[in-house]
Amino acid sequence: MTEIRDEEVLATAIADLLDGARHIAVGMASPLPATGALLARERSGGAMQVSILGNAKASRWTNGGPELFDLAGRGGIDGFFLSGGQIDGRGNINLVGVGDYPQSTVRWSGSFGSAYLYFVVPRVILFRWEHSRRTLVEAVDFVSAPGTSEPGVHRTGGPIALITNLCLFAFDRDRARFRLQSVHPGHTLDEVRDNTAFDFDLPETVPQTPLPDAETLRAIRGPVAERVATIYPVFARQVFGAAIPAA
Amino acid sequence: MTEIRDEEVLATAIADLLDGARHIAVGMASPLPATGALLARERSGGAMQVSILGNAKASRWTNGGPELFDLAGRGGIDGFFLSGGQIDGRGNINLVGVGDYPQSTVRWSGSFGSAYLYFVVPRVILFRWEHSRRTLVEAVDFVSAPGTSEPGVHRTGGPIALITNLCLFAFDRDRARFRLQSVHPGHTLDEVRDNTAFDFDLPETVPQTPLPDAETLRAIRGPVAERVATIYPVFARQVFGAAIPAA
Amino acid sequence: MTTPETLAAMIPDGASVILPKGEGPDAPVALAKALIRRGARDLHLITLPACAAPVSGMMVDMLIGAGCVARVETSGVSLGELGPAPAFNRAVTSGAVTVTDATCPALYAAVQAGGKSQPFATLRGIIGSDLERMRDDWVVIDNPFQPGDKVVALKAINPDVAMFHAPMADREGNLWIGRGRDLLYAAHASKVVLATVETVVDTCFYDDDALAAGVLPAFYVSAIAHAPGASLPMRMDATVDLDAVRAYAGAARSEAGLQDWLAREVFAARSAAE
Amino acid sequence: MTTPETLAAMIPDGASVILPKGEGPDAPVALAKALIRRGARDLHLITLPACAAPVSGMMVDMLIGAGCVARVETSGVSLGELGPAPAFNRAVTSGAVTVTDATCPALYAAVQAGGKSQPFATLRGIIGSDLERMRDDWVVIDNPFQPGDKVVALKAINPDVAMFHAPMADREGNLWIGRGRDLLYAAHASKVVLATVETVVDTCFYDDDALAAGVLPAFYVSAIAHAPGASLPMRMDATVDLDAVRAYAGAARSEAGLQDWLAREVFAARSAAE
Repeated sequence: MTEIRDEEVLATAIADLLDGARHIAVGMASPLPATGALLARERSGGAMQVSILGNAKASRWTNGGPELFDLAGRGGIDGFFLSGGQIDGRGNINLVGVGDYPQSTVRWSGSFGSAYLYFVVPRVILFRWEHSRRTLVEAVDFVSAPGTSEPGVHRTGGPIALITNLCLFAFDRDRARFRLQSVHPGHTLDEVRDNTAFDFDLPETVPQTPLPDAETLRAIRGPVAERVATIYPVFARQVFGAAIPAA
Repeated sequence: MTEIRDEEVLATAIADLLDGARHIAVGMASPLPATGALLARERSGGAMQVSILGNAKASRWTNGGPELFDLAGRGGIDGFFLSGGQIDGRGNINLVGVGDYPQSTVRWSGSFGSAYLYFVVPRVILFRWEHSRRTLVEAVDFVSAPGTSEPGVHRTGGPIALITNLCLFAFDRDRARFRLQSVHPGHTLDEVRDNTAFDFDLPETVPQTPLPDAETLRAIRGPVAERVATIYPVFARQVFGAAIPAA
Repeated sequence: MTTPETLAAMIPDGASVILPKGEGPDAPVALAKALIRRGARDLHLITLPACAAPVSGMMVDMLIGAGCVARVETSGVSLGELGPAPAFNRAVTSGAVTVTDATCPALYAAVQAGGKSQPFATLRGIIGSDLERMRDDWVVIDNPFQPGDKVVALKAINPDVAMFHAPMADREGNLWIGRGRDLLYAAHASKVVLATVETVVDTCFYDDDALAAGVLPAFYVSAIAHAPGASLPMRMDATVDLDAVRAYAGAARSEAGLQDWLAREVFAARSAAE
Repeated sequence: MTTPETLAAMIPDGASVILPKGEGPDAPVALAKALIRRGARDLHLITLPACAAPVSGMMVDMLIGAGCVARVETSGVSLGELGPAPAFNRAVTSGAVTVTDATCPALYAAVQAGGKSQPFATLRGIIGSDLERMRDDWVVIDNPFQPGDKVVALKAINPDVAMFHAPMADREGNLWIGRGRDLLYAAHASKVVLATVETVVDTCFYDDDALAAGVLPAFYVSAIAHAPGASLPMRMDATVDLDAVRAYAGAARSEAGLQDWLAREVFAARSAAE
């Protein structure tokens, strides 16, 4: 077996978080979350529905763009991925920009469905590859979607975890705080501390993010890679290399 | 030219009321209103859209049952027909039943779309073949839809006329009263008076409902009859007889 | 794939059940008959928005006549061009069945709000009608953007069960419903979705862009029975065997006639087929 | 049938214009270029709900770069996998364009309310975000059926113009949009509906039940231009000439580069074609 890549470790962590879900949605241009979701689907024996947004061939919607949100509102989407130009220690995410809104000094694309899906999807996984004090901030400059809500606000969903290139955090909704769950192979707690601007909880000993076992690796490099290649060919060739036939 | 039938007179009166409309909807099982609407369409050179509800082949909806109501709400349906087990002198209609609701002594089928379309379709034509004190009452037992509304209630539509087997009334929205406009050939003002339980206004002289001219008759008996026959074959054979080929 | 009897067993007594209007061949007549045979009780029928075509009206009427129904929320029940629905009218005037009168766009709006999991929908119109006065799940509120402008808030509807007949299922359990999008609204709003289908094909509708536009995806559908003719006496070309409906209407004019009809057409017919 | 130039002439300065998200080949690029050539000003763009695919993002970006736009209401503008939309980001940070930030389901709900002519829609979520705090056309109200249960009321959106590219028109002017139902929502809500189409067929879509399910009826459509390739650089099979978008993105990194690109790809290209 060849060397295990970071992407394979993270995809496995994601699949673990999605175990038992019925229907996962993955946003546009999210190849690594999609890989994790498709691995979870493979493990479910195909019972899990994975809808890749922005790709008509990988989704089954027949009622236009509102359908994802309508279904999610009814509790029909168990897992989703969100990111943020900034993510803070209370789980707030900012997809809009840096500085004084509306005249941001840096402008990002926008909040997309976050301000709704974060409220109603039970397992939202925050995914932000770049782990730095620029991205993981003490308090976001603009709240696209809040990590937690006041009583009286309908809230059946929210973040369960934050995955970066360095580590995996779990989110504690009652305390509105992250707790470090594991550090990825090749990285250290100090690295995580140095690059995180928000305060977070620590377990007594910090485990390493588990490596995929042989069966998982076979699934990732076999049927999952094949499916990923039909949706994200560039990413698939990068990660799975020769295993993927040219399109 | 053969004898002019009552149905042809009424269809002509209906078409006159719909002159200049862009889109007319006709409810289920309404062959005579449909004939009038299709005559109006013929006169428009085909520019007018006529949607026959309950008949997939004669309507163009692609967003399910709500589409008619959505379009009507936006002012996109200019004309519609309503009826009533009871209709009163203020233009209120009752499609529910006689007696003390909910335990009516006589129950009808229900209010259908009346409680909305009556509010938003500018030209609603009330059509009730049976002209009697049982049907044209002083006050309805149950208001499925009111003839007029209080200020502050969004109301862009309402009744413009009431057509029966005896006569044509116009409706005055400001005064919430009917005014006799014409009596059909072969009938008299006394007949109308004797059979109407509500009070109505009278012109100084009561004209006869106009007979269709030759061109109108040609249209009715030609292209209109042909179209009606595809939707209401029994009615068409009854009214237009041998002119209509057997289905 | 299963049978109408199995689908009927999935609908508990007391369930709220939403039914299509039956302009096309979507009325689940065979499933209604299976419900009668299993002795269903206290159903709360919701018509989307009316069952006033000959076959859909007959389906509601026989369920009422068989004693399966406690309540009907509807904008209209009749046999369409064949006249009133006899058992419905009797049950409403006697008080045996409670009718909650609605108007078509209000039912659509409340079901669409249910499908979106929003707590209520708003609608113009209705105000000043006795429909509005009789209901506590419709209330008049102010448009928050224009005080004094009244609008009706309609509590969302989420039926326990949607049941209907569809033209086709594919090998993945997707249903092709074509332009019959009311079925999609009913399915989106309901907790359990049960369908009989005329045909099962060994393809996937999504492989054909034209077919894909008319699909209700499999993940909304709880169970499917392959039951050709399950919307009879409406045929798949939307024509109706009106004589069959006339025979029903004639029988149902009296309580005894209706019971005879049920014994013959619902109970005995099934035994003979077995 | 007419031309993109004629359609562009039907969109007045200051109009609110709703645009599709461009996941399929529905972004009306040729029409946007015609708007730039006619020197449109002060447009209020509304993306349904985002223009964040390479081609739809590029279309919005070039309209902004050409000075046609005063305001953008959106849940997201970017070039998708090719990164940020350069002119959009510049215009927002400089204040040259006002951005009204939204979230996808809120835009859908407000446009669907517009299509139903209801004064507002309601939506869960949003509460506690800065999106909600920044807008006076979104207000938090009580669910009238459960006091204390908060819900956001969103003012309905009725754009002046919907513009998009569709695969086919038939001889009656019906448009086939397949599963692309966002186009239908945009059309239902808008006062004027302008479409470019790839193909015109000499049949009627309603004669084929499969095609009929994916139609936007002619009576919603104000004008159609037969303009093959009008969604390029997205092709009708939904693949994208990413090099063309990369070339745009590279040029648009500077104001001067963008103006050169417009001169070459929008103004000169048209002159050459004439």
